[in-house]
Amino acid sequence: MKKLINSPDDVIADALKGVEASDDNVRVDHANRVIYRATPKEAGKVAIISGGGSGHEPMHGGFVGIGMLDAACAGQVFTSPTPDQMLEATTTVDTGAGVLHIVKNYTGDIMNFEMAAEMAADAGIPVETVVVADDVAVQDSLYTAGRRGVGTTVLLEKIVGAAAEEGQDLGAVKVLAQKVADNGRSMGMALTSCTVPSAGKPTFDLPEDQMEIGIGIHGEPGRHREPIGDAKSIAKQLVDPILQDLDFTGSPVIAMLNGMGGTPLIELYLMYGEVVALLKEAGVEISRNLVGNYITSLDMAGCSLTLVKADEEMIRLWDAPVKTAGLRWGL
Amino acid sequence: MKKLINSPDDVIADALKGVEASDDNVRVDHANRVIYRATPKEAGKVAIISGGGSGHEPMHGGFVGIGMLDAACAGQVFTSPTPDQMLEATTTVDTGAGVLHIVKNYTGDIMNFEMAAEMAADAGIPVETVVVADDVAVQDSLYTAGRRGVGTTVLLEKIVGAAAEEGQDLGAVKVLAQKVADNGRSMGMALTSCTVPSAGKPTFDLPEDQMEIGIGIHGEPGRHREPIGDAKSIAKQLVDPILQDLDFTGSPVIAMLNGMGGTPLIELYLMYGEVVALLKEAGVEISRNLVGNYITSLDMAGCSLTLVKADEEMIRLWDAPVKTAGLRWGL
Amino acid sequence: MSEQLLTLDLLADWLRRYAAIVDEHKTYLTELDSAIGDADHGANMARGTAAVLTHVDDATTIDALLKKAGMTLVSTVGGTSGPLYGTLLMKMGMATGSVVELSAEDFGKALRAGLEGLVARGKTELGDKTMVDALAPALDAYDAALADGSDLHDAVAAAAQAAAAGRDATTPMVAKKGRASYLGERSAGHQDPGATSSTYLFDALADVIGA
Amino acid sequence: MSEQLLTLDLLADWLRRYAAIVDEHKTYLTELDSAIGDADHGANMARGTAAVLTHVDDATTIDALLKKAGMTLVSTVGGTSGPLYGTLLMKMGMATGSVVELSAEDFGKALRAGLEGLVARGKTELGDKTMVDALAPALDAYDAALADGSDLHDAVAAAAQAAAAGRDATTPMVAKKGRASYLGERSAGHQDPGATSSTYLFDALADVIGA
Ligand SMILES: Nc1ncnc2c1ncn2[C@@H]1O[C@H](COP(=O)(O)OP(=O)(O)O)[C@@H](O)[C@H]1O
Ligand SMILES: Nc1ncnc2c1ncn2[C@@H]1O[C@H](COP(=O)(O)OP(=O)(O)O)[C@@H](O)[C@H]1O
Ligand SMILES: [Mg+2]
Ligand SMILES: [Mg+2]
Ligand SMILES: [Mg+2]
Ligand SMILES: [Mg+2]
Repeated sequence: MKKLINSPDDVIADALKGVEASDDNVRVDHANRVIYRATPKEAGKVAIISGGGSGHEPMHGGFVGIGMLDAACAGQVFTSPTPDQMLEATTTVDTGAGVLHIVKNYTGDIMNFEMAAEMAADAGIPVETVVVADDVAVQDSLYTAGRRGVGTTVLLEKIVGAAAEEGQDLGAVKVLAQKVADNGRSMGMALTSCTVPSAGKPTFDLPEDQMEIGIGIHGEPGRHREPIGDAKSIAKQLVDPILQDLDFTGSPVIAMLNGMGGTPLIELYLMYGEVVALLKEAGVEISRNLVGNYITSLDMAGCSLTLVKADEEMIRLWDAPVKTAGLRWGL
Repeated sequence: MKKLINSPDDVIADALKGVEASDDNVRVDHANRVIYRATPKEAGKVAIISGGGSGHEPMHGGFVGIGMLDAACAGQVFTSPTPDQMLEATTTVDTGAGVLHIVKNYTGDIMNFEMAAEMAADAGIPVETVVVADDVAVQDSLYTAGRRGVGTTVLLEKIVGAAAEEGQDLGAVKVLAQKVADNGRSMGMALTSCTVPSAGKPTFDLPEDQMEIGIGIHGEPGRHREPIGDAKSIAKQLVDPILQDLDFTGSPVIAMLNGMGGTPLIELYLMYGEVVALLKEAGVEISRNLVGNYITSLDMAGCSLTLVKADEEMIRLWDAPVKTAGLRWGL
Repeated sequence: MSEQLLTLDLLADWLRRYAAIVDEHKTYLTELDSAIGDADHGANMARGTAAVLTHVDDATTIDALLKKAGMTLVSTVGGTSGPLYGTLLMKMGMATGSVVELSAEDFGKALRAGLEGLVARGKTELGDKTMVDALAPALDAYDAALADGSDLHDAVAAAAQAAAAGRDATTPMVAKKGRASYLGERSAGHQDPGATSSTYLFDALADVIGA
Repeated sequence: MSEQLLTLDLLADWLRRYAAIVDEHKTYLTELDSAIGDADHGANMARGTAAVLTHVDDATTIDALLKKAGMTLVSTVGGTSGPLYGTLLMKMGMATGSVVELSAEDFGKALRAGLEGLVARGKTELGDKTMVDALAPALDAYDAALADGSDLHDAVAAAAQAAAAGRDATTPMVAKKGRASYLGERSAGHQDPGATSSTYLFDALADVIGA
């Protein structure tokens, strides 16, 4: 295993030290492993927290700051954080206007956030939850834990963060969050597996000439594997299942071509070019985009495409100022 | 070789399509492979161009935009662009106030930029050149092509870009550029080799338990290899040679902990934590920092540290607004 | 009715032994989770059970022991197994009352309460390829053995055997819950990690009572 | 004085043959560059010489042929070898004048002018482990052969042999120029890629004149 770490057990604690040292937008509670905004939000505004297993950086800690999250809970690598962490974060960030929990649809995340929300409700804090379940690679939702929450999470945190920042109340923020979640779709692929530090070797073996289509963000194997194709055909395998699942024509669309952690930017640009060409053919008009590493899977090589069907209001909120380590504009 | 490409021959052309589609800050001249600002600078301001082999994204194309570069010439992977490209870019961006060429110290880059500068001078365009040669891994400059130009280039492009944006003249911009170049030092290491698309296999073999210390950004083997150490000891191997080469105490310092393209952000944060601890011990005070992928080497796993000894003026220019795909704040 | 009692000390030993077995098999558990999950089940369980160890000496009643162990799992494991194993032990503790020894029957009732809590939290059914596929048959076997007049020793042995059989039966199953479900048909042919770590609960109990 | 002449057609064939040899060996050149450089020399030279091919038919004089070839290399290769090989051919073209055939002696003078341009551009000395270590001995051997009364055929054969020997001699050298110099002592033991591609210039010439 080739990693820049001290020991598998210390990865999260050590990385949080670096986050604290580098990111002016945040302060770090090391005991609880929560990343908070350096300057808390003004009283009366809805607060937003998220969290999940580590290994997906910059998500979520890199999205804490003005215009986006108020706090992010860092779990162990690929392991949902615990209810204690979320309760601590919820209690700390609440300004009286309530707290939105942004949860990705995994059994562990759902259960831990659920327990935290129950405890927060007990403590008298109004909590709403939005669950992101946007991964079209998971087909038969009836026979599975449901679609995984992946790329839409990033775009949702930005849009909903802007709404909270401008003072929308908890009900409105929750409705908006659900709307973004309902209108987001993602699809991913991998050229290589990632290696979980405590496991010490790749989660799955992928021969030199094979790729895995329909992967998530935890090194779960995908839906199937096949020989590595060219960028054009890979782009098609990302675009087609998304467009089959939701009609993206006739509305502005926000697109994200995301790297899984080990993919060089030159390849992401190249893939984005192919994706845009296919979307244009299909009559889909991209209004805003991100190309880069936003929701990663440790050192996995590969990429994912996320489309969110937006409206003018969502685009306005997208364009609103944001100041975090992972996304920044207007400030 | 596992890459998201169509064919090794088309990598640059295809990636430039993605750059054009994704980055509002730029327009792309595909024939000449030059990335220009979408909106040219106002007349009377010094223009700045850079360029080099591709495979280092976001450098340089991702640094074209307000407050940074006016144009970037994209060479083949790891191959300096040609004088034709640089001449075309120089002619196009000149507003009458002259053009600064930012060149990294490699034999090829030096010669190609030199030929372009000769031709531009012939055409009556005042050109100044700054050569970045900051890689302390190259020790005996007398017996080599001199130190390689690496991470300082990124910080220089930002600082000098701000100076040009606020209207400083060519002489002043050149003096400032030289000052940044003189005060920057870098040191890099790799856990894996990169794979050049046209070569189809890793440039060097590195056993599973070995790392390469003192690498550049072209997959050139480093100064020596040794068993992979923990993050603390690797940080020391980056910090020590830099501090031995220049005294960084008593001045504000801008630090960049840079990923080589295949390194997950969680590891870069972790390394930054270790680096900061060592610098603190050594009495070096970091005023500004970047942690992420800024000057990469395709899919190489590893990192580099760059320190620039700054002054109040350099920090002021660092903080000035910048709007590019790779660096953005204040706009 | 069985004469043997499960004492506070014995149950503390049970948790200690469970932690030891998990630690011993953590690489194996992670390997199972690599095939159809995300390669963390061994690390998750080892971290949680190690944290439980730091508290087992403190408890003076069985309910305190089990509730504290459950809460510790919830707050140190995270992921899927944290809330599920945590709920199992917390609900067990809530069912026992503040006692220092339990009859075999009452222990069985506590286990049943724990399992019901776990199933409610996880919304699982038998055959979904989860830890429930080891736990449920184990509890059934335990209850049946006691009803047939077996002593604790034999009931635990029967439970351990049924857990192992249930665990083995997960191999051909197509997962319908948890991370393995994303694989669809590709999840068949792999043993479920959670069913494996659940089986260790009964192995540990058998070890400490000498079954 | 040698009787044979190097015609425009023959020199066009020379460039064609050079392109073919480079293309055939591009993987090898890149492998050599992987060991002590950045793994692009084969791709660089293949791209450049392929571009040269598209123009060789157009030229009606030798100086036009060589200058155009040189400019094409400069504007399509980039890197270190683009300006250097480009300068070599451009300076050769400038030295020949607007002719359609050259004596062996005049060709030698043109080569010498080309080499001087290359050395001036690259600021290299003999022994730096660069293409100059193949080119310089080859030119010396060529001139010496002609001075000794050899014909073109034998002079080119001597040049090719000297180039190969010069190329081989780069292996033990510690590089002082170019990317290989960063390796310090570790550059020793590897043959220089540029010296290798330079040797092909003389192999190609020998091929087309039947030497
Ligand atoms: N809904 C569920 N109910 C009960 N057990 C479940 C459920 N989902 C998953 N599991 C169990 O959890 C195990 C995985 O645990 P673990 O790897 O620690 O969590 P995660 O999947 O969050 O990484 C599976 O092997 C399975 O036995
Ligand atoms: N200063 C120099 N003068 C002459 N030849 C040089 C010089 N520096 C490098 N070379 C030659 O260039 C070759 C490398 O060319 P190439 O790989 O195409 O360029 P780059 O090093 O820019 O990738 C080396 O093998 C060497 O022969
Ligand atoms: Mg997990
Ligand atoms: Mg090169
Ligand atoms: Mg798991
Ligand atoms: Mg090279």
